[in-house]
Amino acid sequence: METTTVKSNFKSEEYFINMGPQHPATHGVLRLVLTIDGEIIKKVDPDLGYIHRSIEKMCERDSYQQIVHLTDRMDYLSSNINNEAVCLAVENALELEVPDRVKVIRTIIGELTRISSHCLWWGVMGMDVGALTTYFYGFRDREMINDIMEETCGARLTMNYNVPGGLMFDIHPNFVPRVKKFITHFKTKIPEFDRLLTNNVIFQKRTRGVGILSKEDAISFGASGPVGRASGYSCDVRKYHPYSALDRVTFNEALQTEGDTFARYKVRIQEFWESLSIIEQLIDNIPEGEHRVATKAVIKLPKGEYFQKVETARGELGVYVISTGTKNPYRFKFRSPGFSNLSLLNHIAVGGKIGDLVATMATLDLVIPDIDR
Amino acid sequence: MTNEELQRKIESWYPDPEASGLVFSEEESQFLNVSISPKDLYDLMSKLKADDDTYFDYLFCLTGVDWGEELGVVYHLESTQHRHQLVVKVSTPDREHPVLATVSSIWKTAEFHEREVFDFFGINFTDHPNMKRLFLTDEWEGYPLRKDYEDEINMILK
Amino acid sequence: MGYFSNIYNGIKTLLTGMSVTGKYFLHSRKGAITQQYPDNRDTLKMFDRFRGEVIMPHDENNEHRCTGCQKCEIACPNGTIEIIWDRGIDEVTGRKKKKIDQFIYHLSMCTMCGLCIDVCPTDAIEWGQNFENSVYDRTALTRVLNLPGSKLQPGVED
Amino acid sequence: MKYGLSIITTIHDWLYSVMPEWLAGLVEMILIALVYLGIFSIAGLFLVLMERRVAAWFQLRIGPNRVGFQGLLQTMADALKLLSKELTGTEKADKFLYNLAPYFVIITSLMALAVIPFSAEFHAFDINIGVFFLIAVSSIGVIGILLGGWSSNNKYALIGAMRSGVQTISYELSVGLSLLTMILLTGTLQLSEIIEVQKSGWLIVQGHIPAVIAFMIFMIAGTAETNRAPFDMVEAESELGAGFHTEYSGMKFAYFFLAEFINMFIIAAIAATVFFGGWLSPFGITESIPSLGVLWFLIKTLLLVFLMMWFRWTFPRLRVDQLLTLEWKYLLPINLVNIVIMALLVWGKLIIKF
Repeated sequence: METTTVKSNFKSEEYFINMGPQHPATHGVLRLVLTIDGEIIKKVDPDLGYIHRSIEKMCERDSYQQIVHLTDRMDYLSSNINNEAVCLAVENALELEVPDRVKVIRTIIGELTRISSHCLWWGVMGMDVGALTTYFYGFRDREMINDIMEETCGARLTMNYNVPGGLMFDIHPNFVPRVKKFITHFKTKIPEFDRLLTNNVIFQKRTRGVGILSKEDAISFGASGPVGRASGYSCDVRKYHPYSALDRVTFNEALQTEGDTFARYKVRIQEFWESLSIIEQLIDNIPEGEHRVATKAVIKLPKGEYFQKVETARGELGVYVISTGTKNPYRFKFRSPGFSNLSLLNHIAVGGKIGDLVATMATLDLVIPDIDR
Repeated sequence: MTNEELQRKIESWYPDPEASGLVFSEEESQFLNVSISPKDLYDLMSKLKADDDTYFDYLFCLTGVDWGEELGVVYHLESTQHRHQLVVKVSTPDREHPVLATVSSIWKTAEFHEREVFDFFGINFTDHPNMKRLFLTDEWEGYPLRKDYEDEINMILK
Repeated sequence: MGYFSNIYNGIKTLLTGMSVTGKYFLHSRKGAITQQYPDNRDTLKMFDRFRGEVIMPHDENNEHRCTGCQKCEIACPNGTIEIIWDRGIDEVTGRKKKKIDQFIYHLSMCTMCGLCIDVCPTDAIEWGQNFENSVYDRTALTRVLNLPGSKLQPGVED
Repeated sequence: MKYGLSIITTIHDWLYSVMPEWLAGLVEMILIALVYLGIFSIAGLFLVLMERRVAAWFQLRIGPNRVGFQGLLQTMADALKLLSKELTGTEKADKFLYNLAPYFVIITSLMALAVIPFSAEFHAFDINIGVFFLIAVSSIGVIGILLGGWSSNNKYALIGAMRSGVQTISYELSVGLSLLTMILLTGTLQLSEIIEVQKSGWLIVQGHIPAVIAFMIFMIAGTAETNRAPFDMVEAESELGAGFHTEYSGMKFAYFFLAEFINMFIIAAIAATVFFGGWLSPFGITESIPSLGVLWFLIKTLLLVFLMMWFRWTFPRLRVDQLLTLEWKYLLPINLVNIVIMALLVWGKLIIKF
């Protein structure tokens, strides 16, 4: 009899905790409703929409040139690649062949964007697991890319450099030397990243075996980008559906098989090298030529449906356009990588601790405007 | 599999294409489009996933579309093994209480995407594990991405 | 022995990490990557293409190049640009023609997409490199770009 | 020579000449308390500034350099700002405990500060159980943290407080045991005598290998005791927002904040006293000028404080279960073995003495 009373005295119950919309680890206005038993997570229920701007609805009212600049505001860390996706979709629909120069420049800038996005991610990843200094080292290198972008595109984050038919203006004369300088600089910094964070015993303990995602689940959840590739799921759009100048470069798809947080981390570090190698292959061979093909002032896509996939820093971005032949699209859908990657958070975070959830979220590399289009 | 092979394969599953509303089309699209009636949607989808020849294990896009008269959903499928792609379209004329079968038990990613479609188009997916608003607040009236949605305060038209 | 090798490796990686930060600590004097912003105001120069705000350059005769064709107004996704125009009498030809009265630019609505400058046929507007755009009153962000009494530069329309 | 001390003696004599003995004793105590309060706040503010500058240099930044010469008055300005801020709190907080908690934290650090020997003369409270007193007092602070977290009526604060309880109870063992290892060498708990013993070589030299191990364990456990990164489970800003002091604002928050830095100072001071000879100069180079003792003590302590800052700005944070694994599976067994080795060394007279 007495043992039962003791037991009832120590009754434990699950409780809810709101992580976000203002929380340092959610990197934006994402709200996670956590069901927690002590420190252990029982359920993660994302609540979205805090910065939803209904870009898809706005696209239905805008012309195709105007849509491009809206995509800057989706996944703002890989804005150039988003721009490229829309431009490619429009160009494919118009059956417009852009000059070689445009293709090469788009690819170089896309890879630079990827590096800069991963730099930010690396800094923030370190910060999420508690190593605050990484943030500044990541930003130092990102700053160089931002300067390159600013000199060529005029903006640091929301470039809007691509237009249907090519590039808004030609690259700046300083572009090539600056990129080369960045490559030599950054090649000495990635090993430093490894020494500071990757090899750190605490970091490895924090990330290895945490948030495991199997290959089957990765496919089923529509994981893409580094998240999918860390589970051994070969899903690089640059390999399977190459666009721009990606068919003329050789690179390895960064693949890991463990599927845990550390594998996702490794994939991104590996992608630093792959992106650098892609840029190196192209930077000396930018063909001469026009930077833009003239399009009509009012672009009308022929009636039909068009789908374009690109690989952003976060994964597979799909642009689905339904046109009825007018100057505005009938339906414009973005399949954003962050949205699918977020949907698997509940699956991989359950059973871990709060600290694990933070580390896992950091490697999912969520950008909230990308989810909340 | 090429598009023709896919078409033949799917046709072989449905001896009576009229009854299940099966229509193939490659016009105005880079993929093979399959239209199906709502009642056969789940059946077709599970076959597409389960069959070893088709094996569409990757649902890479799920789009709700307001076709004017009808409300529809477009599924973009890809097989990670065979690397072939397929588009499945389904639509329902009922604009008041549109109901479709969920595919979230086949592809887990559909769970979130269907909630998004429910949020913006009001299409209810039966047997969905968690059918509630995702982006908008629970008390939001109307479905913003429908063509007939009007909100004079928040929408700026040109 | 795994226990002790774990400890040894752990401490080794920790010390390697400390050597990285320690190196930067020693070079901290010249290694600072941050800018001392208000102090370096005089030397701080933006890149030529930097998109700070839209400006309309005027030459020494107080003449601009804007014909009032309103292409920028149409191209703008946000309604940032409003052109109030008039029909005036051309002094040379004596014919009636369109001329701008006020070129209104709402900086508060501008997303710096550059479509207006891209579309301008006469290069009447361009990017200004000013980046200190904060003001105390929101109305200060609405600007009239053409100076008072300014005219169209001759020869632009030909 | 003993200029500073002579003032104190003069005041002492004067006080006892003008008023009865009990009153003079009381006044003297109050005066000493005020002096220590001053040291406390100045040291706290200076340490905050030091942390910010050191962090900035690690992070390729410059750090606060606007207010006063090289930003020396920056933390003073921050403190003023915090003083003038409104004290907010949750509505359903347990008001009494909520207000009590910061004082718990701050009084324990003040008490611990009292027994720190800054130099041979500058030592307020030299009791014969000095080390024991330090360990005992420094673990009271966690009660303040637990109270603060519990009474805030905030789940993040509660999680932070619970983590703190678990952490302090565990790491208290290692702090105690590693100090105990060194007590074997000195044979006394009195801090002034511990330093006397080190006139024939600092303890970390005297005790060589086990002493170095004890020092490392002490630094790790000490960092954990003060709830600093990589053991900042309690605050863990990327997980819990601000942890146990989420709901505190204004001066109450500043108390927690200052106490954290003073605790860091205390841990470093204990390490400097026990392992590095306190106010003794290296190789006795300034033995003839005892007033430099304070300087040596501060240099040693601040170097150790810098080491703790270096930890903080380099390492990621541990997870809460790994924190306990580290303590119970690594530090504690090593510590126990280390004590035995040290005992054998002392018994076999294998210690190095000059």
